[in-house]
Amino acid sequence: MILKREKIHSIIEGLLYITGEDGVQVEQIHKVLPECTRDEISDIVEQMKENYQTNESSGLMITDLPNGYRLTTKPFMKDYAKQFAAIPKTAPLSQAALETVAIIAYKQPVSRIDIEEIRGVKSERALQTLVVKGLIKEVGRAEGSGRAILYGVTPLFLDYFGLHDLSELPPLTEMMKQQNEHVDTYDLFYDQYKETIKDL
Amino acid sequence: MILKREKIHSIIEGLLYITGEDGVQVEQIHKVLPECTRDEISDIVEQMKENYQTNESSGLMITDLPNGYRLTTKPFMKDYAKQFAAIPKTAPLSQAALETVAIIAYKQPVSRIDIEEIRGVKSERALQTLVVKGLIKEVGRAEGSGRAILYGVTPLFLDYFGLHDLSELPPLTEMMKQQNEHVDTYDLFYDQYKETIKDL
Amino acid sequence: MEYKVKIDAFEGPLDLLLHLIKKLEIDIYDIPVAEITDQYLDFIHHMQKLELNIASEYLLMAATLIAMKSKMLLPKTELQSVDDDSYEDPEMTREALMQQLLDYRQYKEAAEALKENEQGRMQLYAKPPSDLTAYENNDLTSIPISGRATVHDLLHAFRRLMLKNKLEKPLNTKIDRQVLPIGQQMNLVMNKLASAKHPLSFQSLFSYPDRTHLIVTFLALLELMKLNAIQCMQNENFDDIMINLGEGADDFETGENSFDY
Repeated sequence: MILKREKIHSIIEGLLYITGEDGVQVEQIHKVLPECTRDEISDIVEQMKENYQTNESSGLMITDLPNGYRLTTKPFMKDYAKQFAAIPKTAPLSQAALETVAIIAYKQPVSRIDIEEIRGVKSERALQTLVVKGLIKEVGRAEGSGRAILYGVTPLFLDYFGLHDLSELPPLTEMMKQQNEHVDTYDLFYDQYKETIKDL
Repeated sequence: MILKREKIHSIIEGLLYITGEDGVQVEQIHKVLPECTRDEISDIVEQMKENYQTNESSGLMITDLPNGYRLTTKPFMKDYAKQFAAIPKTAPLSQAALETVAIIAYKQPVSRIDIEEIRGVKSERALQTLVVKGLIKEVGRAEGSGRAILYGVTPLFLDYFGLHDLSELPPLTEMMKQQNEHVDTYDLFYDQYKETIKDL
Repeated sequence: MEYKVKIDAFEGPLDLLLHLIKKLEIDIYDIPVAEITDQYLDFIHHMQKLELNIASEYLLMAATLIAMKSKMLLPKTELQSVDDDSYEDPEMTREALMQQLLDYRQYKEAAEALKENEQGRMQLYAKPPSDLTAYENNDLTSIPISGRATVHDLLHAFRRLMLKNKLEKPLNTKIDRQVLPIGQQMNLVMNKLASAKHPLSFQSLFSYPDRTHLIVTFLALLELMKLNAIQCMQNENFDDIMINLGEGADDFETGENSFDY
């Protein structure tokens, strides 16, 4: 049986509604609609995403999840939606937790000692917070006598920061290069400046 | 009306979505959109109802509640919802089962009534699932007339969650400390909440 | 240099150094050790004068900087011979510090990018998932090995539950009567209402931002309502509740210890 495109739209919308906050995996949609390939499903959802986005009468939008999608309210809705939310948002992460999780995301698997070396401060509490929030987890033990715990990020990390997968993290080396360029321009000015001073 | 009609549509749609199965009262919408009278709101929702109903690409519809409205899936979605629910879960325990077993692990021995009080919803099915899976078992009966069944976790629970013994359960104190950091309006309830945790 | 910034605004000595480097417009690739050391110590010193708690990491960095600065001030000939193990080339230390600062800076910037993501994500709301347990028809006895829930899932579930609960649980808490007796608080409310001679808003009675105080005041209001000493009115849902003296107000005994809880 071949379903009409409209019907497929409506079924996916229904599933997005049912799953709400949890979101729905492409794989799950495929199980419910075996006549559509995973690629067709992704195409249709991208189309629906576009429709929601451009429809000014709609307060909803589709956001990405690792391997899936979730129906949420549009950002402008936050002031209206907040008071009705059944699951309150938790407080944003502290600067310490953000720095720690950033290091883990880029350097995983990584031990507490490695993290503390980079940050230059104790990071035990930040690590605990991140474990409790489910953003990082123990992924193994280091070789050697200490057998230090190694940490890595969880799928919830991606969800929390609205990333499809880890490749969406801004590349660090790029950032380094940018910094170098920036400093170089600065240096150039500085050298000229020194020249000027010398000439005086 | 200062807001455009599309904007009002979108805000109401957002509210209908966020409140889900509970639905939203006309009065609540009016509170959020004081520039619209209750009659104007009802008119707009009737219009939206019509739009959903005639839109074949949508799996959703608006139904009436006493003094309010609720967004639900269209009747045809029932079959697909069933199919979706029948998909074996990648995470084998449902959120309901996880919450229930968490309460039992921290609070055992504990009765169904106690669990339902904490969760705020019926938990019979979740308990049944957990008993069948062998993660919890009857560990005794409460004193008093009711002689309610008391539940506790099994050795399989420890095995399943990769614990040596119950003392390895993550301490709840760290979690509470974090929540203490949140400066929110519910602080008034925090003490009571802490009491609950202490008793666990 | 001004010291408007407190030390707890920094994530550690590296963060503080980056701040000073930016502020003094120093080239991070060519850090003037003497200058940065002076500025760093100056900052720490001021913080100490303000009796702020300085974590040991900051003092350790101060020591490193001082050691580096003093070695650099010494003429090369007076330095110990290079094959002495305890000798540390100050240039090497400076190089290492620079590398550490660069490393830290890139993660600090990554953290800032993540913070933006977090803020964006926090603006989006979704409904709780619908309950489909009635439709679930799995083989309940089987527990798949792959994709098992973890202790973290367990803790996460519990935490979510408690957050939800926090919104829904009725007020019910133990009050230490030594701290703030309810009777006293009831008198206070009655006196406020009597002297105001007009209804007061519910919120205005909770002006004191102390948790115990809030709870005791709330319990006092409940008790007064029960005694008909006050009346509560609310015109519409979500409107502020207005509180006025009730029919039983005249019978209300205003002795300090009329109510012993």
